[in-house]
Amino acid sequence: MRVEVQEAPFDVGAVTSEFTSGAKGAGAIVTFTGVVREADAGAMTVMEIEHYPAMTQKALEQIATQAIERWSLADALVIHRFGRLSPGDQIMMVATASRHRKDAFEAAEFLMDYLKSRAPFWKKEILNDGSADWVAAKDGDEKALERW
Amino acid sequence: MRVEVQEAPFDVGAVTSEFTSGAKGAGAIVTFTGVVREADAGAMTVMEIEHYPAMTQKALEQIATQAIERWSLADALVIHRFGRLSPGDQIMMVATASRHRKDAFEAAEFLMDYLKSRAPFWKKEILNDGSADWVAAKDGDEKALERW
Amino acid sequence: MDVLYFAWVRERIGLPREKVETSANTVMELVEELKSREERYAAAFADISALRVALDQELSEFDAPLEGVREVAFFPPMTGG
Amino acid sequence: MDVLYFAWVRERIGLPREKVETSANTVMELVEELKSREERYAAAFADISALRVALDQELSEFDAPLEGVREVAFFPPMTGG
Repeated sequence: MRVEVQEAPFDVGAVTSEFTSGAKGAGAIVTFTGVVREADAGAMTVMEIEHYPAMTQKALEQIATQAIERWSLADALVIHRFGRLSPGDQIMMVATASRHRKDAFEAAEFLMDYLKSRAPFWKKEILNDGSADWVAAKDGDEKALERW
Repeated sequence: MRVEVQEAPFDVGAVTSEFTSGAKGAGAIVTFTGVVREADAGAMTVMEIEHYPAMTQKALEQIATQAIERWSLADALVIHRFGRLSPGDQIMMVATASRHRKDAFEAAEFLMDYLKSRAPFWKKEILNDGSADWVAAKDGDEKALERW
Repeated sequence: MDVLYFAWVRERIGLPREKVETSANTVMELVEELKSREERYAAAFADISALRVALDQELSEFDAPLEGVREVAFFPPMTGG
Repeated sequence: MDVLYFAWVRERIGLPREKVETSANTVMELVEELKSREERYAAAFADISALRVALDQELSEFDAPLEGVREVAFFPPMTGG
């Protein structure tokens, strides 16, 4: 299991490559990478991500451990950035490795659903006109947790 | 869209990296990589993958086009190998890019379900004792298609 | 007409492809013609439910007409991915 | 007890953390104490349903007891991923 909370960019190719070759006995590897998009309303110049350092690592490790146990994963990985990002920047990724494809897909979706609503990160969009808004949690994100 | 049918290995890290940075406007990238596992019964030395060259490229392009249209993907990729592979070798991968995570996950699972039962590949496992068996299609693989 | 065989169908019949002169109207009629030829064909086509057919590289059905078709392929259910 | 604020809660109250001396038995009692201090606290805690609380870095509830707790954090619903 690998959990990284960092300000620096990560290399999605190198991480995927290392994770895939390291997951012994796995037949299925799923990765998800999140990329900062332009804000829905207006052009965004910067996305600021705040987090709760003492809690973040612990919360992510709990989520990853749950996923590994529930789906008998060969391995799981979570990387999440904080600080100032721009549209097009890679913000986070998860990876899961299992014997069969269904488990790898389900575990990756579970990790994403939990990261969205249970990991202590908060996003702020700073628009071109200088205005700034905290991204509101979506009802759908909370609902997504109900299926697990 | 990129569809490759090839005997040579592919570099999952390089492909993921290129796909991710090339998918403009996407907020969510999902990849799936399939790895040759040991046979369930007995130790496998080689997996031989046969395919139908005149049909394979066409079938994969149809499947990828369907996925792109149905989930409004920013991009989709399919790589599938044929020939002789060993346990631990990467056999195939798909990648999908969309605005939101749900579409990228669903489209990747759809591509995998179709590849399993609709792309003209056949796997043969050659075991340590010299015996060889064609891998049988699973009922579950055919059923998996019903949800789409 | 080119007839192609893959995986264990190819192994049972003993060749990957052949030219077939036929007046069969449907895939099923072609299958019956082939089965009547030799034991190895009869063995390969013994259980049609275990086979799939593609006409000109498109998956099709055993009751499909052969008119205009240039390439017929027989094979077991696919196991890609 | 350390009390931490994140995102717009931090902005509304105007500081990221502070030491609070309190005899509050539950999170809700602590919230009422803070609200009675100053308008900026009252504004930040006006709608509790829009807030989340963590006790010693674990998500918790507003009716949870504070006994033995060293760090309380208030913040809006998370928006990770």
